[in-house]
Amino acid sequence: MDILIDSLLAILTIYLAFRCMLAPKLSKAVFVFFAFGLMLALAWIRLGAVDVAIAEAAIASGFMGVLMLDSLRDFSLIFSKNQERLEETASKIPIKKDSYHWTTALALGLGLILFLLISIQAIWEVPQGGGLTAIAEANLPMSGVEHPVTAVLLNYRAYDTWLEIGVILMGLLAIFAAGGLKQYRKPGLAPAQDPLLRKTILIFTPVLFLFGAFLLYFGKMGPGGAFQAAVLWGAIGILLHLGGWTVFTVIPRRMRQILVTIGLGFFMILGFTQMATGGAFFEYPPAYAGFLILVVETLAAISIAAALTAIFAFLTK
Amino acid sequence: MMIKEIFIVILLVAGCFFFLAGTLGLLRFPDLFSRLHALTNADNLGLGFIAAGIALYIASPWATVKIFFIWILTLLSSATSSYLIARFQREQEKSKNGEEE
Amino acid sequence: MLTLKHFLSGSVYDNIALRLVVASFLVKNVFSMDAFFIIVIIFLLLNIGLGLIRLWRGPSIADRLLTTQLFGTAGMAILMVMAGYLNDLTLLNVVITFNVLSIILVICLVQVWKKKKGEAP
Amino acid sequence: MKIGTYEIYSLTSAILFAIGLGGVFLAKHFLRKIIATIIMGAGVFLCFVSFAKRDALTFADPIPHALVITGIVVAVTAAAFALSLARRIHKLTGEDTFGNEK
Amino acid sequence: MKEFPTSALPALLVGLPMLLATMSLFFRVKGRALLGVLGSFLVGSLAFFAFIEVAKYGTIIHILGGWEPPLGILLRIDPLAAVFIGLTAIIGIFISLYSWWYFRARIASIGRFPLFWPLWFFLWAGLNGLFLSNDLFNLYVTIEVITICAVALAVLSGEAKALKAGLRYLLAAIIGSMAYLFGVALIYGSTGTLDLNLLGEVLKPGNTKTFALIVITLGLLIKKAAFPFHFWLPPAHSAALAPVSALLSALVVKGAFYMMLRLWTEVFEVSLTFAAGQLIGITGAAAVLWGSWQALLQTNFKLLVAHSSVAQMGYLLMMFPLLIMAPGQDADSAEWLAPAWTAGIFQVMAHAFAKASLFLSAGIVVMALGHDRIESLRDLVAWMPMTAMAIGIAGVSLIGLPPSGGFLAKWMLLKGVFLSGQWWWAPAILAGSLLTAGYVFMLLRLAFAPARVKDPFRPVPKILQVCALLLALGSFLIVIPAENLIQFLEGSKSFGSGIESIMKGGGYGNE
Repeated sequence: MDILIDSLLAILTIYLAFRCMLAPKLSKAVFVFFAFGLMLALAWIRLGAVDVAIAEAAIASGFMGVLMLDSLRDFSLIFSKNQERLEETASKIPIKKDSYHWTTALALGLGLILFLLISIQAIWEVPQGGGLTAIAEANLPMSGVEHPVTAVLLNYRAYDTWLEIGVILMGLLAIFAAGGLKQYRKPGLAPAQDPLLRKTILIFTPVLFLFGAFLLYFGKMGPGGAFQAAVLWGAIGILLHLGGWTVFTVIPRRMRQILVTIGLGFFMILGFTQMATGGAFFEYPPAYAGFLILVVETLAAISIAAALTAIFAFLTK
Repeated sequence: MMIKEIFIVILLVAGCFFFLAGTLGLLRFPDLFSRLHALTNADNLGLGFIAAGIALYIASPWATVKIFFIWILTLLSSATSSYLIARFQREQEKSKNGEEE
Repeated sequence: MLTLKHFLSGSVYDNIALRLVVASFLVKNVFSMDAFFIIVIIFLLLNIGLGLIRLWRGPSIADRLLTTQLFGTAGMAILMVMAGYLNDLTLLNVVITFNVLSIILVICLVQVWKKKKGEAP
Repeated sequence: MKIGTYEIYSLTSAILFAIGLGGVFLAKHFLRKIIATIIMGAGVFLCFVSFAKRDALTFADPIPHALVITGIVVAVTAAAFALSLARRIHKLTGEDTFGNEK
Repeated sequence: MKEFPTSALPALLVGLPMLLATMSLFFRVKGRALLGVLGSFLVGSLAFFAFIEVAKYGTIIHILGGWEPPLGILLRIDPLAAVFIGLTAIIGIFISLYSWWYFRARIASIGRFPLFWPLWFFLWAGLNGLFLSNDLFNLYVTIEVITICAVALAVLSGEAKALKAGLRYLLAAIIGSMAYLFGVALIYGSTGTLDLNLLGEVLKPGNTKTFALIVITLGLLIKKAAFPFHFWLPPAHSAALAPVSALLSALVVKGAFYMMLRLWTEVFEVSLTFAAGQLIGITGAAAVLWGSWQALLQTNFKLLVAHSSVAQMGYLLMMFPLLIMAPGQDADSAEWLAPAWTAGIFQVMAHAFAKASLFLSAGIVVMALGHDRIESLRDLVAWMPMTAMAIGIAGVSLIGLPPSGGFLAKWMLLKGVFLSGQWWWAPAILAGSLLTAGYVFMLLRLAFAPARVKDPFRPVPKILQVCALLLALGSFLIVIPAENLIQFLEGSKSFGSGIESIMKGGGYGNE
């Protein structure tokens, strides 16, 4: 019976991805993409990856959704050449349809189908590798946490996670580089006039914070952890920015810098300290492993949240 | 046991019914405001029924609290969001920029 | 037609008892909660599929956003039923994640898309 | 031939990857190209996690889950960067495709 | 992996640039530049120290977090990695010095260059991480670090042209890394490990592996701008600022090449057929011919140099067919492997030096003239003799005239080609050299030609010219320690190893 759910979900996912690429209008594509994100989150659940599902849910309906909606607005406007000034709301102007000469389309389509068939055959024949479940489980008591995914992320493969926290910081810098730093100082969105809107934002702020903190702490023993919490906390910043409280531009520069770098920096300094005392990079002393992982996760979540807020605040200018 | 299961079944079926009603409303009603009305009401009710059914099925106090929390939050957010969408649409229609594309 | 005689002879009780036995047999062996959950999940998924029509037709951006709200709610319902079906309480955390973030798209639409003509982007 | 959860999702992953790949090359609008890269990434991650499901013992293999979370973060950062570039180009020149240069 | 000495060096080589990048965020413009230059010397000396340690002890490893593979990640610095790290360090120091003066000279015009320093150090950390990595997924993370930093640096000028080129670069790179990751997923699914050393042992030939090899190779070919996928490189490299172009051309594209070399010789040895190598060789030869020809047609200096990068990267690809034995050949007795490897390594080094020098010179020219049209190079010799000399020397190395590093690389490649009997690569190599000579001499002829109209040359700091000249000289100087370097490299497991074709002896599938 399970197979019914799975196949329906798979068909919906594929259909949505396909429609997303073929939608004649950009706005359709974007909204179909949101639905695709939801289906994907359900697929993660079906595959038993609750951590990934939380991350996907947070990203698809949180961060990426907002960025996409915002960009959609941007792309349906027309800017005069070489001027950063809005000319008119171009909702009447159709977005160019993607059209190709039929020979090109046919050749590319055939190539893709060939690639697809080969890849399906390859995937079909993947031998049973066994994975690393057994080793991961055996070392779990020494890792300081009870949830294997958190153990992998923050202990066994902490190096990857460290680089990943770095990647978010680099992404922020990259977005600054693309946009020009000067823009950053412009005023943000107009403050929300609607009292209900303001109230809603203010109600949701503590809810998001508390649930993020819960996920962060719960990551020790179950699905959750730094990244999921970070997206929720980042959503606070995004919400506040949407409501006109430009938190990230208001706080002093030094504070901003500390917020954005503290996750990466603390993780790194912890690693260096361990090396100085004779351990390996990212090796935790077993007695404090659980505590240190929690601290690292908290600081990483703060940094990522700040970076996501900054990305959003910067992009909506 | 059986009585409980019957209750769960009834609650879930009711939830499904309301979801279907909401979706049909979304599809069949002529303009955004009536769609908004149909969808938000029916969906919240449907989610409430399903939540109640599942809470009954799981029967753990912590989960019940969570599910209740989910439902309250949904009520809050969907009420707000339907209000916001409606107001947004009205403003858009007022300024004649409403028709997209 | 039921008469007093039937009640006195007790045959009707037999009959009801028999019915109860049959019903409980059916519930226990043919009807299972898992199968029911799967049917509910599939129903809700099809519901989402129906909603896609509105997503496709539009016509305004608000309609599309409304449809994604429906998807969000139906997705939450599916996740809850799955939590019952898989007996995994951690799925409720996924539901809450969807829940607390569902409002953000609406607020984004309302705040970002309302920028008026001539306003600095 | 047994068809189970793993088989269905691993096939889905291959199809998603192909759709995304086609989309990046064939779609013209920047935003759609970026969405296509995300779909491609979704295919890859689905592939990873479906292997975790297949090789599950008492619990599913945690390594792919962790890798996928890392991968999603990296992919989203790259996508956000691409979005910012695309929007900046649109703002500066009004263009939303690469045009005929390619 | 127990037999190798453990040291903190590999972790420091990634950690230090990362720390410097994070620290530099807290400084303002001038402090960042100062920290950048000092930091580059610091990282450079660390790299030098690592080089010496490797020469002394051989391969050095660092087990991150104390978790052994396959569960954990292992950093490994072997002679091959040490050479790449050392190359990065030398070129990095020169480019840092150059950028300091370059940005000081241009600081008044545009105010966002302070981002150069943190991004460059993040890029450095990524490059070092890539060279040290011994884990398939970690390689993915490091190439993403490199990609994001490289694209961010490429769009630093903020012009629409650079942004467009950058977006195209980014999209191509994302496709490349996703294709790579797809292959990684398949490999993990079929073996349950990500560690390169373990993979080399447990990976069985089969459809899965072949497909994984294909997608990984395709992904890396996109990332290193091999022939059909080179479309993103020339605009991105030519539209960037001068020091950034130098970084991208000299170091970033080498990252994907290094990965490909590692994966082909250490992980996929038993899946490769002779035909696969030939295919890669053909794309390489096509890149050499097409890139050189395009370079000859360009009228802009930077575009010319960027197209020349496509061509020179093609030479690197022509090393791969030589590594794969034809059916019936034995990898142990193949005497062309050493020349082929030497050619590859020296081509990497010579091209890195020469191309960095050329891009830096292009930056000087742009700074002096305000544009980079080639016809304005007239009378360059009189105005900026050092830059003219740098262009000449670097150009000679690109052509492959003795006694340059480029000559050594091309000579060894030719030697390998003839020894292996795959003579059909020789015409492409020679034609590429001739075409290269064409565009280099075109540049030099203009540089020596008297100016018809005196374009106003603005004064350029001498130190910039010195940097470019020293880098150009570097492409000659690498020949001097060539013998020792080869000896040093032979300590690496993969250096000089060949790949036996699976056609031999009925294939490995029976095992």
